[in-house]
Amino acid sequence: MDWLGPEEWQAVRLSLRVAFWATALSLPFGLLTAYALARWRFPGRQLVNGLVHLPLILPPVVTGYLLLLAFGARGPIGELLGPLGISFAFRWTGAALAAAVMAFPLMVRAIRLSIEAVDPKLEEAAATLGASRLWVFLTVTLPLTLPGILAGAVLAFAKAMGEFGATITFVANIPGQTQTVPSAIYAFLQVPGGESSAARLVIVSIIIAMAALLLSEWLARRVAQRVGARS
Amino acid sequence: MDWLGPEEWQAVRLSLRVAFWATALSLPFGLLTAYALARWRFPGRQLVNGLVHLPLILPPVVTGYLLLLAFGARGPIGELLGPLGISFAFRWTGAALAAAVMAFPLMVRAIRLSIEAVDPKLEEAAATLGASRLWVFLTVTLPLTLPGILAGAVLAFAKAMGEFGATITFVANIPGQTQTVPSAIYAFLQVPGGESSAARLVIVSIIIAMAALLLSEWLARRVAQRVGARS
Amino acid sequence: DQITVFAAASMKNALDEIARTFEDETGHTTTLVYAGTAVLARQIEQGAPANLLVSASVEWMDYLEGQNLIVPESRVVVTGNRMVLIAPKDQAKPVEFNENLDLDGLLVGGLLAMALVDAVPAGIYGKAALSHYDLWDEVSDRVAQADNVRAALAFVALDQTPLGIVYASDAHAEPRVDVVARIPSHSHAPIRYPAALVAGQSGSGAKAFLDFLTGAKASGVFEQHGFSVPGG
Amino acid sequence: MTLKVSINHAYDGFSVQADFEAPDGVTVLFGRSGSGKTTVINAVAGLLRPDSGCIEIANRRVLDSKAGIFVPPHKRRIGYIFQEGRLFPHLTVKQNLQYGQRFVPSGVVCEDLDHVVDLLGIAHLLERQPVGLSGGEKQRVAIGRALLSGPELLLADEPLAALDETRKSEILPYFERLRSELSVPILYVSHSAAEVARLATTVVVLQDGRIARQGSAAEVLSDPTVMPTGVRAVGALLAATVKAHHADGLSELDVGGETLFLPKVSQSVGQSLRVRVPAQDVTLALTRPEGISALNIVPGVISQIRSGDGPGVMVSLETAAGMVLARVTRRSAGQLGLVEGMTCHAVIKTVAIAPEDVGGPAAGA
Amino acid sequence: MTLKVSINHAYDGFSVQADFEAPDGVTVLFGRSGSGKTTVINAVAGLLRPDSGCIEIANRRVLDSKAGIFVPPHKRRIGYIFQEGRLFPHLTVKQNLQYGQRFVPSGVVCEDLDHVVDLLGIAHLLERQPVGLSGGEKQRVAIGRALLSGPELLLADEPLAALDETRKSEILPYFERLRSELSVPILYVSHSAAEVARLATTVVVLQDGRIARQGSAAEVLSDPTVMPTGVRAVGALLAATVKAHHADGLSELDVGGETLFLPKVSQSVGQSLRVRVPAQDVTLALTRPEGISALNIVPGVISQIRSGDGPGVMVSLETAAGMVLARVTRRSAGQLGLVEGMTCHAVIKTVAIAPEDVGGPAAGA
Ligand SMILES: Nc1ncnc2c1ncn2[C@@H]1O[C@H](COP(=O)(O)OP(=O)(O)OP(=O)(O)O)[C@@H](O)[C@H]1O
Ligand SMILES: Nc1ncnc2c1ncn2[C@@H]1O[C@H](COP(=O)(O)OP(=O)(O)OP(=O)(O)O)[C@@H](O)[C@H]1O
Ligand code: MOO
Ligand SMILES: [Mg+2]
Ligand SMILES: [Mg+2]
Repeated sequence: MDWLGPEEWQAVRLSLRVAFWATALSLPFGLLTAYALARWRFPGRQLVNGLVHLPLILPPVVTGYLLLLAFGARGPIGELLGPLGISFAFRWTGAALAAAVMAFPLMVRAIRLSIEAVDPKLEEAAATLGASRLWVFLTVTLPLTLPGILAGAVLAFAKAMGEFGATITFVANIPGQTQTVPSAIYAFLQVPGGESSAARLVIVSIIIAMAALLLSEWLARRVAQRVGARS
Repeated sequence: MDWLGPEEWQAVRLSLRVAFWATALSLPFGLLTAYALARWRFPGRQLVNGLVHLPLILPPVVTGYLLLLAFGARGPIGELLGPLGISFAFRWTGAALAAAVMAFPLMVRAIRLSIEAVDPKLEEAAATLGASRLWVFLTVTLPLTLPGILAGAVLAFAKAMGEFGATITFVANIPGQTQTVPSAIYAFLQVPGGESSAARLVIVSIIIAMAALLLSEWLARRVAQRVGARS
Repeated sequence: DQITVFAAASMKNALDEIARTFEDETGHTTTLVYAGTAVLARQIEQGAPANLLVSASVEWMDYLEGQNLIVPESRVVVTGNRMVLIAPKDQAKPVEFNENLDLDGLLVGGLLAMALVDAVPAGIYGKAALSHYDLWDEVSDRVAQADNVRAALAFVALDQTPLGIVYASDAHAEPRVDVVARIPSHSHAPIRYPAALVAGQSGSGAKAFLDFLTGAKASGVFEQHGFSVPGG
Repeated sequence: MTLKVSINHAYDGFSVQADFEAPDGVTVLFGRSGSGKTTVINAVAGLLRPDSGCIEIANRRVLDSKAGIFVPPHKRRIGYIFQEGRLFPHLTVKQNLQYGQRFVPSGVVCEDLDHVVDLLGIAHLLERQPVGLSGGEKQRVAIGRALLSGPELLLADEPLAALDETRKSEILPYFERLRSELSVPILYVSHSAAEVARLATTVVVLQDGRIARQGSAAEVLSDPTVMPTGVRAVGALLAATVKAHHADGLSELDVGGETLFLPKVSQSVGQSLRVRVPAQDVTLALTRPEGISALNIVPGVISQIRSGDGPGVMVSLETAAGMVLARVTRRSAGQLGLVEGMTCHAVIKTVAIAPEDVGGPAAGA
Repeated sequence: MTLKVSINHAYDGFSVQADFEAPDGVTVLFGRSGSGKTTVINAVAGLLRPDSGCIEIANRRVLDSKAGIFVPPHKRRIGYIFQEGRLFPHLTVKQNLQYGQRFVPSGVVCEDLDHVVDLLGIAHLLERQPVGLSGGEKQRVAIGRALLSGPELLLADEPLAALDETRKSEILPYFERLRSELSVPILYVSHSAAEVARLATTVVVLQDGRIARQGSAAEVLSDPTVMPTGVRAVGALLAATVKAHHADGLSELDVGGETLFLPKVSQSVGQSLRVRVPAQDVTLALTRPEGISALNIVPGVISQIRSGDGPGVMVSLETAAGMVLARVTRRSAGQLGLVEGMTCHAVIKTVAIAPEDVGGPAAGA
């Protein structure tokens, strides 16, 4: 398609990469958090629950600013990870981190609900067959939760594709590195005559997100069929 | 508390009002949409599903811009509603509309999942007792969905409290009318040294959103108890 | 060299053009990063990989200088701007912007679009000008404040508000608005866009770009985009 | 006719084609698992829209595929008792009971809550939530809920199947009371001969989606060729009247002039009841046996001897008490030289008659 | 001893205090609903941590509240068959069966998949998902799954309760085969006398959370005072050997020298089996009745006459076939002048012995 310039294509590719990794890497944490919130009763549970929801509650700019303070090159966590070769500051990894944090509450919510729907009796049955808690989780809870995980992941992906406020505040808007589609749209909207360029990018993001959504609904239905609704 | 100035208090009150009405007024539509997506098979269902998710996918600024185009004083819907005395442009009602739109996907997701969890056999039973579809919905589906509705509502409320990009793009920032807490925070962050004022407002929004979250978890647990999990 | 320039978002059109010319002439490559000045300043404070900052705000540049985050000697003003009062195209006749301005009459119940009046430079200048002519108190509760001056422009361009106060450069580029008054520049602090090398990141390329920005070619481009050379 | 059904419905690989009319009283749809009972009853309820057909409830046409009529379930004025109760978990027992009341068309005289609560013995449960109820209690509430919706027809799909024996015998009497004390006709799905014996006015036997037989309970139960649950369920259904209750715990019944002793029955003297005598519990003797513990010995004439595939033959004996069936081994029949027309005695062990085989007065029987 | 249990556990308003040892073979935990059976078996499985107590499985101490030992379920080496199957819906039947295999400690010789599949007759189901299986098929897969996890003890909590009669008689033989063909001991919860009769080596009777009785199946079944499901379930358990199968569909059994004819049994000639003769199906006669259709007439001496509250008395008859119980009315007993020490004849109707009362060879019995 020649109606997107090379820089715009770059933004699309980057957004996809950012959203993919944001989703993929936050999934294990999302699962763990959702499982803990759904199944464990520990002191501070409500605190964790609240923390997870924070990025939903706060204006994205604030989240981005807090990320900048914590994970920036001069931030405490940034300085800790720096020597390990892990750097988020002003790199696409940082955009992924910002997107992951912003999408985290959505992911956890969706997964948590589907974990709560898994019958603990099946988990008990697995235990009597010799499966340790971890195995039970991996072989019973996890597969039965798959539709919810899928839903959570695609929600997170969609959110990650659209995230802007936290990303630009945390890692700026560096073409080819941190300029995602939403930041590109933002940049276009900042200049006169940029609306049509912005509109083209908007359409691209809609197409991608819709495709992800449809794919996930289809996958969820297939999984649900295989797993057998209400069996 | 004297550590918030009168204008900040005003923003807090306004944010609460905006979030409350955004949640309350979008709830019926959220319910209807969730029910339709969960229970009806109609052509264009995936389209509706996609549309509902749009505000999640698009950068908020874009959503705000589109709202401005549609509901602004010169927009097609705005011109339609104007004569009826309904105006969103630059009024707190517009802030509520923007917040509602942005929160809508979260609300619908949560409610839809809990509707899908209601056993259709109970709905059948109600029909054999003489209840029309509407009555079945009101007396069986709805009460059994209550925990999910609560969850959806509080999620929407939290999101509405934090919404900024779409709101300011749509209805700007008019102190006392459309200056919500997030726009106030944003304004503080634009000037050097504004961080501490911003931080105070951030803390206030966290407290409010957390309270809402805890309240909803507590309510959901009570409802779930009354309704009897897995009965 | 590879030069990363952090620049105020509202300068995108002009700077993109200048950077292209610069690249063609020197063989350096530039990466332009646009965002609100506040965001950029904070990021530089956190070690952003910027060689150069072009700010829309004198205040933020002062702040960075105070933190020793820029090279003070390199600080220059690259261009300037004026404030204008605008209206949707063909809806208002030109007026004089002074203490006799009948804002009420012009607004006919509508709102005045501006950038955030206490936070964003364009808003701060505009508010200063209104105050200067004792017009501020009269309209203060009828100002629709956008998060950036572009959004304020959009309100007027989309005919949502009958009036707006924006930079001349913005009005210049937006065909859907008319300038109904130029705001006398003495009514507010001078509008300047300071640029400086970022401390510890200043290569020769960055220095060259900074020089280029103050050069005649750049001034021409700025002027084409409605910016006005300081003092001019 | 209370109910006229004539439907066709095809699933993947299974089709139901049922055509029957049900008079007042209790009509039992009888058939083994998978024979299509639920399909039929759901079509009557309107929960399933059959491919084609015609259904009339109390002279109202609720389905007519040709005329394009399909009355939705909530307008059919039925009460449906499901196998699993399906109580509303968010309502108390009382609210569950009252659920259908608000939908009763005005002008319809409907059962009274207190009366139904009394009838079903659930007064002590009214304020409880369904979650804590036992299976039997749940079913009683479900019955009450269906009754109170003012139905013109009660449907019940194996309402006792999920219950254990004790609970079953707890609930069965309530259905008997419905039959005798209320005027609502009932369509009752079951695969239990005991339930048919106690409840049925009419039995409709379904086999592989087709109606195999329709008739009175006594006719169907005594016919080994249609009994869906096998030959062990075949038995005679005798109409009896209570003559006396004795101090030793026995009740004396009059069955067509013959006397039958049973463990104490719940009916009072003078009341009529029906007793199912399973064929396998009847021993035949050529002469009246003496010195034997069985109290009930009824003479009769062999009217038919049918043999099936197994080691047994089914002997029908015309007695004063009515037709009595005895299932004996082919070997015995040979040894005793049983032939049609021969006179012999049916020996019925008093304690072998299970309580679930002794039912309330047979309406219309 | 395969299993030693000694636990205390208190719920709100109900407490269980159970103390028993189970030898090899099948131990049936017998008791009515709510007596605490599930509580005990869950404690053995480790799904419930009782307030206090001590449990040993195959000489491994899996619970010792004093020593603070609590081995979690997955390390107890048990196989648990639940009432509702609890198959994993996302796995095929084969994957369900294999689920536990990977957790079998190395070195443990474990059942072979093919053998178990054969034993349970589920070869044709292997590739299917559990959703489409019938209740009986589900339970067979659940049994196989438990077996293949290499358990040192099989637990089963009313594995047949959710099934109808036909399915029940389909599954029972598989448990018998487990008992006779495999060496795994079984703890089996039930409230059905027929299941006890067919399966139990040892019976532990639970009443209100306490052990009311422990003994062999024959002892417990013949004791009306502990039979949790009431007097109608009481009966004698006879150990028999197949003598011949006859062409007319009858099998001839030798029971301590006496001959018993039953509808054809599945065991082959020479094999031993047990037959439950329900007391209510036995008629007593003072002299050997002639000209009667019952084929089985066993003489014996009355060893005991017990009367309960009802109209019946329980008569124990010492016969060559073993102790036979007859439940007759008090009136008959009086009329016949039955007293202890008297000789009389038990008349057992051939067809009255239900198939579910005829079981495989009694291990250890
Ligand atoms: N929705 C369906 N899709 C396909 N086949 C179906 C469906 N519902 C029922 N069947 C098939 O139709 C046949 C009759 O089912 P139905 O439920 O009416 O039987 P039933 O007599 O009620 O059986 P049961 O005693 O087990 O409840 C069965 O073979 C069943 O598998
Ligand atoms: N989690 C619990 N909390 C409180 N009471 C319980 C709990 N589980 C069981 N009980 C009570 O303990 C008693 C014994 O229950 P248990 O499930 O062990 O009985 P059971 O013999 O298995 O009964 P059934 O035959 O109905 O399965 C019952 O009265 C029951 O109500
Ligand atoms: O370019 Mo600005 O920082 O929006 O005035
Ligand atoms: Mg059915
Ligand atoms: Mg139990």
